Amino acid sequence: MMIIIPICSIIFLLFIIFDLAPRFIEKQWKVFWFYTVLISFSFVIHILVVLDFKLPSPAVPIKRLVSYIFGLQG
Amino acid sequence: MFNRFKKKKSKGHEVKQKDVSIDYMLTNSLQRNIELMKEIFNSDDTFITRQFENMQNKNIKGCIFFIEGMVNNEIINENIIKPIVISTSINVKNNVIDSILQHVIFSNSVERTSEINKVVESIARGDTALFLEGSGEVLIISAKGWQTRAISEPEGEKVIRGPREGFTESLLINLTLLRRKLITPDLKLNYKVIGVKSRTRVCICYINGIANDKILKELNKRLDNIDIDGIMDSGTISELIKDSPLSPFKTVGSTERPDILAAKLLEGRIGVIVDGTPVAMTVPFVFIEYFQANEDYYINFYFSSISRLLRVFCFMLTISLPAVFVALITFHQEMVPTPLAISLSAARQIVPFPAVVGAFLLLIVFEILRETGTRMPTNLGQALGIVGAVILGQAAVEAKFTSAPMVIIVALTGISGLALPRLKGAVIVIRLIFLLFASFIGLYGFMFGVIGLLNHLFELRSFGVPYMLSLMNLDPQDLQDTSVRVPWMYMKYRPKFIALNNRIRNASEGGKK
Amino acid sequence: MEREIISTKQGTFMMVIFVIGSSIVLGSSVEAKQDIWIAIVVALFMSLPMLFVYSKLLTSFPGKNLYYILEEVFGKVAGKIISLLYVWYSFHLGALVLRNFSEFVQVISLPETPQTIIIIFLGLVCLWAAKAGIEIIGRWTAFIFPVGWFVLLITIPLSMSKMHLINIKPVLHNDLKPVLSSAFSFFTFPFAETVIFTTVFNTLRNKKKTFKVYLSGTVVGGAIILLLSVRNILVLGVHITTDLYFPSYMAVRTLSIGDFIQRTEITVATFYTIGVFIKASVCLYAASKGVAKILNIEKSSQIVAPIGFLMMNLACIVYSSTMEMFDWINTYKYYAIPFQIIIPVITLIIAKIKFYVKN
Amino acid sequence: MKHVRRMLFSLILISNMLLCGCWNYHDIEKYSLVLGFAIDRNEQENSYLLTAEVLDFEMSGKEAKPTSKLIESKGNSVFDAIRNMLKLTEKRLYWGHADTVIFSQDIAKEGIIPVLDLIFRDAEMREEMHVVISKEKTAKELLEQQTMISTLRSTEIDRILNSQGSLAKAPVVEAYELINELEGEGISAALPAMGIATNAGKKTVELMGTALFKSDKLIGFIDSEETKYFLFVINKVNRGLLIQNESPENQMNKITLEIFKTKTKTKPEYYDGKVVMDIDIKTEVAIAEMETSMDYIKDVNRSKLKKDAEASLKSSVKNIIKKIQDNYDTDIFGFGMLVSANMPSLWDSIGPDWDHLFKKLDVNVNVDISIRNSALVSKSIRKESIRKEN
Repeated sequence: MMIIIPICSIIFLLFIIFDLAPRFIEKQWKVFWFYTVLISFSFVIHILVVLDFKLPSPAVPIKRLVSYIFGLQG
Repeated sequence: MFNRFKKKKSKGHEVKQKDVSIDYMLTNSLQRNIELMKEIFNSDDTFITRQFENMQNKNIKGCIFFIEGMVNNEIINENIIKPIVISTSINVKNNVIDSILQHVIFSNSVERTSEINKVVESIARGDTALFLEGSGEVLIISAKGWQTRAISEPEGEKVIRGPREGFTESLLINLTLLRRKLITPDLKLNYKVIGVKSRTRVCICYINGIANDKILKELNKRLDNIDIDGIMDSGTISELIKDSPLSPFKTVGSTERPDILAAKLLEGRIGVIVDGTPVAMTVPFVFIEYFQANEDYYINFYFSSISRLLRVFCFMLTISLPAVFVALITFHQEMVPTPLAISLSAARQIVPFPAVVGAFLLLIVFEILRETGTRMPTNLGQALGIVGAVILGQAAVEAKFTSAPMVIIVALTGISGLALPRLKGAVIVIRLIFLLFASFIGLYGFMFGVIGLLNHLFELRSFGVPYMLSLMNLDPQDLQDTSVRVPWMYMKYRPKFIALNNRIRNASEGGKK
Repeated sequence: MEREIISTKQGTFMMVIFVIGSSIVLGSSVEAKQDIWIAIVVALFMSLPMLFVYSKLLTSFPGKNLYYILEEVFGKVAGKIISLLYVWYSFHLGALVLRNFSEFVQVISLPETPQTIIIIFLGLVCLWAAKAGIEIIGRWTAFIFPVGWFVLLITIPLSMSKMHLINIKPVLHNDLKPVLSSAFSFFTFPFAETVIFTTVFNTLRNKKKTFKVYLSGTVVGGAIILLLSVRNILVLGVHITTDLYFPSYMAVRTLSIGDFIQRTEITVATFYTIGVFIKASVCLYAASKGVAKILNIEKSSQIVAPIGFLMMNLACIVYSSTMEMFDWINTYKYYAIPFQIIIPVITLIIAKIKFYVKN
Repeated sequence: MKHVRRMLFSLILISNMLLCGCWNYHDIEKYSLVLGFAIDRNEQENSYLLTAEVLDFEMSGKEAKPTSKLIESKGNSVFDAIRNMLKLTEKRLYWGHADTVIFSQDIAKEGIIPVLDLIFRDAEMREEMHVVISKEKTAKELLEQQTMISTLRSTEIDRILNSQGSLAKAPVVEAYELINELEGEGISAALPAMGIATNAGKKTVELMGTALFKSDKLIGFIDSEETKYFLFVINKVNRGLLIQNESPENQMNKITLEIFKTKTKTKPEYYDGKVVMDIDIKTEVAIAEMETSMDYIKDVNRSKLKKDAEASLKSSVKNIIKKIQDNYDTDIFGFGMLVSANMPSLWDSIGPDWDHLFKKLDVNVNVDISIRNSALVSKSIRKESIRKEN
């Protein structure tokens, strides 16, 4: 499992270099900040997933919400 | 970052390459001029200077300059020197040079100039320059005459049925060959000179009214942007003008046959013929052209359709066979039918390498054999065959270095790769990438590889024309000339995107009753 | 940047592959049992009015996609909030599709490979396609469709000898309720999922044919799903079909003609891969279009990558087991109602009223 | 520019992949292919005994000749037994190519669902595996016998079952069909039974009719001749032979008819509160062998032959149905399923009572045999004396 971390890191790094850096150079700040925030967030989650952290799935609250609205059982 | 890197590089490169221009002026004195020329061409022993005088009027002195081997001696002797020396009718009163140009020299192409740069370049191109005493002007007389290769069938693109002539290294002969195929004033031929040192002449040819102006403009722009010292082959130019230069696929076509070039011009493509190379380029180049051969259009359409389908099949085979095989025997053993699984397992007992490594090594061995084969004198070929087949194939299996099925697979891969010689570079790369993906997550990796390949192909453009033209929109009109070729009487239109306005190419009804 | 244009044919094929994309292997609804074909037909008819709504939305605002329409109809702020909901929906759907595929691969053939790897690989090719734009996805589908179609359907005549007509009997004997419930499942997944195309089909070359594209795409896709479901039941029988997670895969697995044509299940896996790829790419494209619109970014291709990565993340964490994934299908059909029915209908009504008032 | 990125990106990705391990990568030679396996029950220890026939190679010179070896292991569940084999073998076993699974009678009597579950659930094992019941004491014995032609026991069993198409003496059932039968209402499973016989000096495996199940438990066997008529009822006969006595008195001279095409249509009918099964058998046959000198090619005789054959097939079919009804009381014919498919509302009322009803079910059998040809010969081979008599 651990081997995924370097793979992920390299993929992320590649995207940062070839996709994010041009935005910085072209001074597209909105895109740049949006990109930076999302990609760092994704990276953290990826690492956590690989390290087997139990992350809460968004499916669970949605399920609860849906069952609450439609009055479903469980 | 890459952008920045490139920008920096271009800054450092800002000083364009410059031709070393000569800051001399021609004078009226012949002696001075001769010295001048000798200085320009100093330490060039092939530079010949020949001085002479008129028999009667010793005042008419002249001197010709040419480069040994690039001129036709007979023309110089008979049509330049002899008339000037023995002529009696030179009018000295008027301008000598006019008189000589009009009454003395027997040559179809004579030009007057006083620019020394032009004189020097003409001499370098094989023309002869005539200097006269008392004149600041020079006559440049065309007396080119060097040895060229005879027109023969190109080795790389042989046909069974079809014209046997191929381009040679001489631009003019090539243009003649092309012109003879298309006798129309709409055939336009524009010269360009590329290469700061080589000064290579390049001819852009297209048919006015069929070719797409946008593509023509783009091509001109890209050719003008080339800034290189010398062009030895059209391959260099094609790499400099192609779209997405790092793609393994060509986006500039090449051919050695005038009939192919003419046919492509008729489809609306634009040709580029380069002096000194027998290989002409055509743009735009789309993917399906890899699978089209000129012979397809000359022979029966059933047969040519079958050969096309075979070529497509070979392409698929050659890029995917090792990957699929490795994926099957290492990831998806259940998909192999049981008897086959048993024999594969039997063949692979005590083979030391894992299947992927074996496949890699064998593929590399095959490429080595192919490479040596192309670079080797033909009479050594037999020895190569023996080494390749017997020693590397049979003995390797017997010694349990590799398994027999793997040898079969790699051989099949290699052979089907040879069916498409023009695709060879791309095929090697794709095959290896697929193999890697397959060895990573089996057939799913292979499928992702195929998806990636198709993504790349669909994304590619050649001079603004989608690379997968006529394969990306299931239009019966487009599909007529792709993996099959329909009979000529149904091929009524030129391809979309390439020929924009004048699309009807054939209105004949065929032999229908 | 050039405006992206897709032809009618490409649009139709994209829709067909989108519809059959993940339904081809997932045994989505089991309640109807042998009447599943009725459920599918009913679902198709149920989806017709919705298709009309979607295409009407697009044709009332030619050249504009859903996000523009929402802003125009609901105003800047409310429009952006609703757009955000759609961004979430397509984003979430894309993640679910990725996850379904990785579950499939893990269960069927690569039990030891971590799902993360499969999601990353598939996610990257989807990202590539979505970044390259809808034109490329359109060309892709038009190219692959004839081949896929052939491969997919050839298995039906080949498995004819294993079919037993008795498996589909009795017709409609059980209550109508489970059939309708199944039909509703089929309506939300996959037919009305085509709501996502309202963010894409502003690129159609022939705007007038939007409804035709919607209709033919969904009907052809529905017909293929119908054929395959009936094939599964006829070959495997009701009990096994409802027991299995991936009935199509199993049905093709039993196919064997002589000793030569056998173990052909890879065809199903192949087509599933293609379907998932197209579906996830379209979802990703739609999501990034929405984000670009909300944040007023000009080129949506610039922000495809981070959204794609986030989508892969969500796919990794969205379920903790295969069982949970199949449980979710029951929730999904309610979850999708606002996106698929409520918001489009309201939007269309308000748009029409506004239009009327204006004139 | 785009492509620069793409290329670099894929190159780096690839080099990465080279460095890391590949999770599911297993070379084919690192596996031992399992060709078939037998499951026995060990009563004392309350455990399963699994015997697997695995592919092995005899290296003779540079060629590897496939042979097979048996591996036994015990476990508390079938999967446990499979995994316990790793204690014994150097190589991992691969179950994706197993064609045959043999159950012992003990297991069949206790119920086969527990063992069948693994075959169905496991992704590696294939659902179209053939299921066989051992008529011997243990299932393992079948794998221990000598082979007739091939060197692999399980493969041979698989081939025997596959060739039943032209013999029609055993029902061929694949695992997934079996599950359908076990789960379905109004049908019981019937599986091929195999035992050991001595043949040409070799002790070898032979097909021995059908094992009958009620629910998932074995309750008895019928022999291969009866099996043929059972297959007639369930419309699973492709080719096969019908052997006809010339006349009831003359048991010596037989006429062999080869079946070319046969189709059975079974339809439940409901009269006055009673379910009646109408079985229509339509068969095309050819005369394959005649031990008699009667000229059956002649019109009159031919129709007599047809009638005789129809009558005897009809009675045989009736007999087997009767036998099953009386002795075993298990609906292996799937009559109940037919009722539930064609008359669903009736089934709702009688379904729960079907076990009881089946026993007393009336059956109408209609047989229609058409004689298509008489192979290469147009007459019977006759002695001179008889010809004179005629």
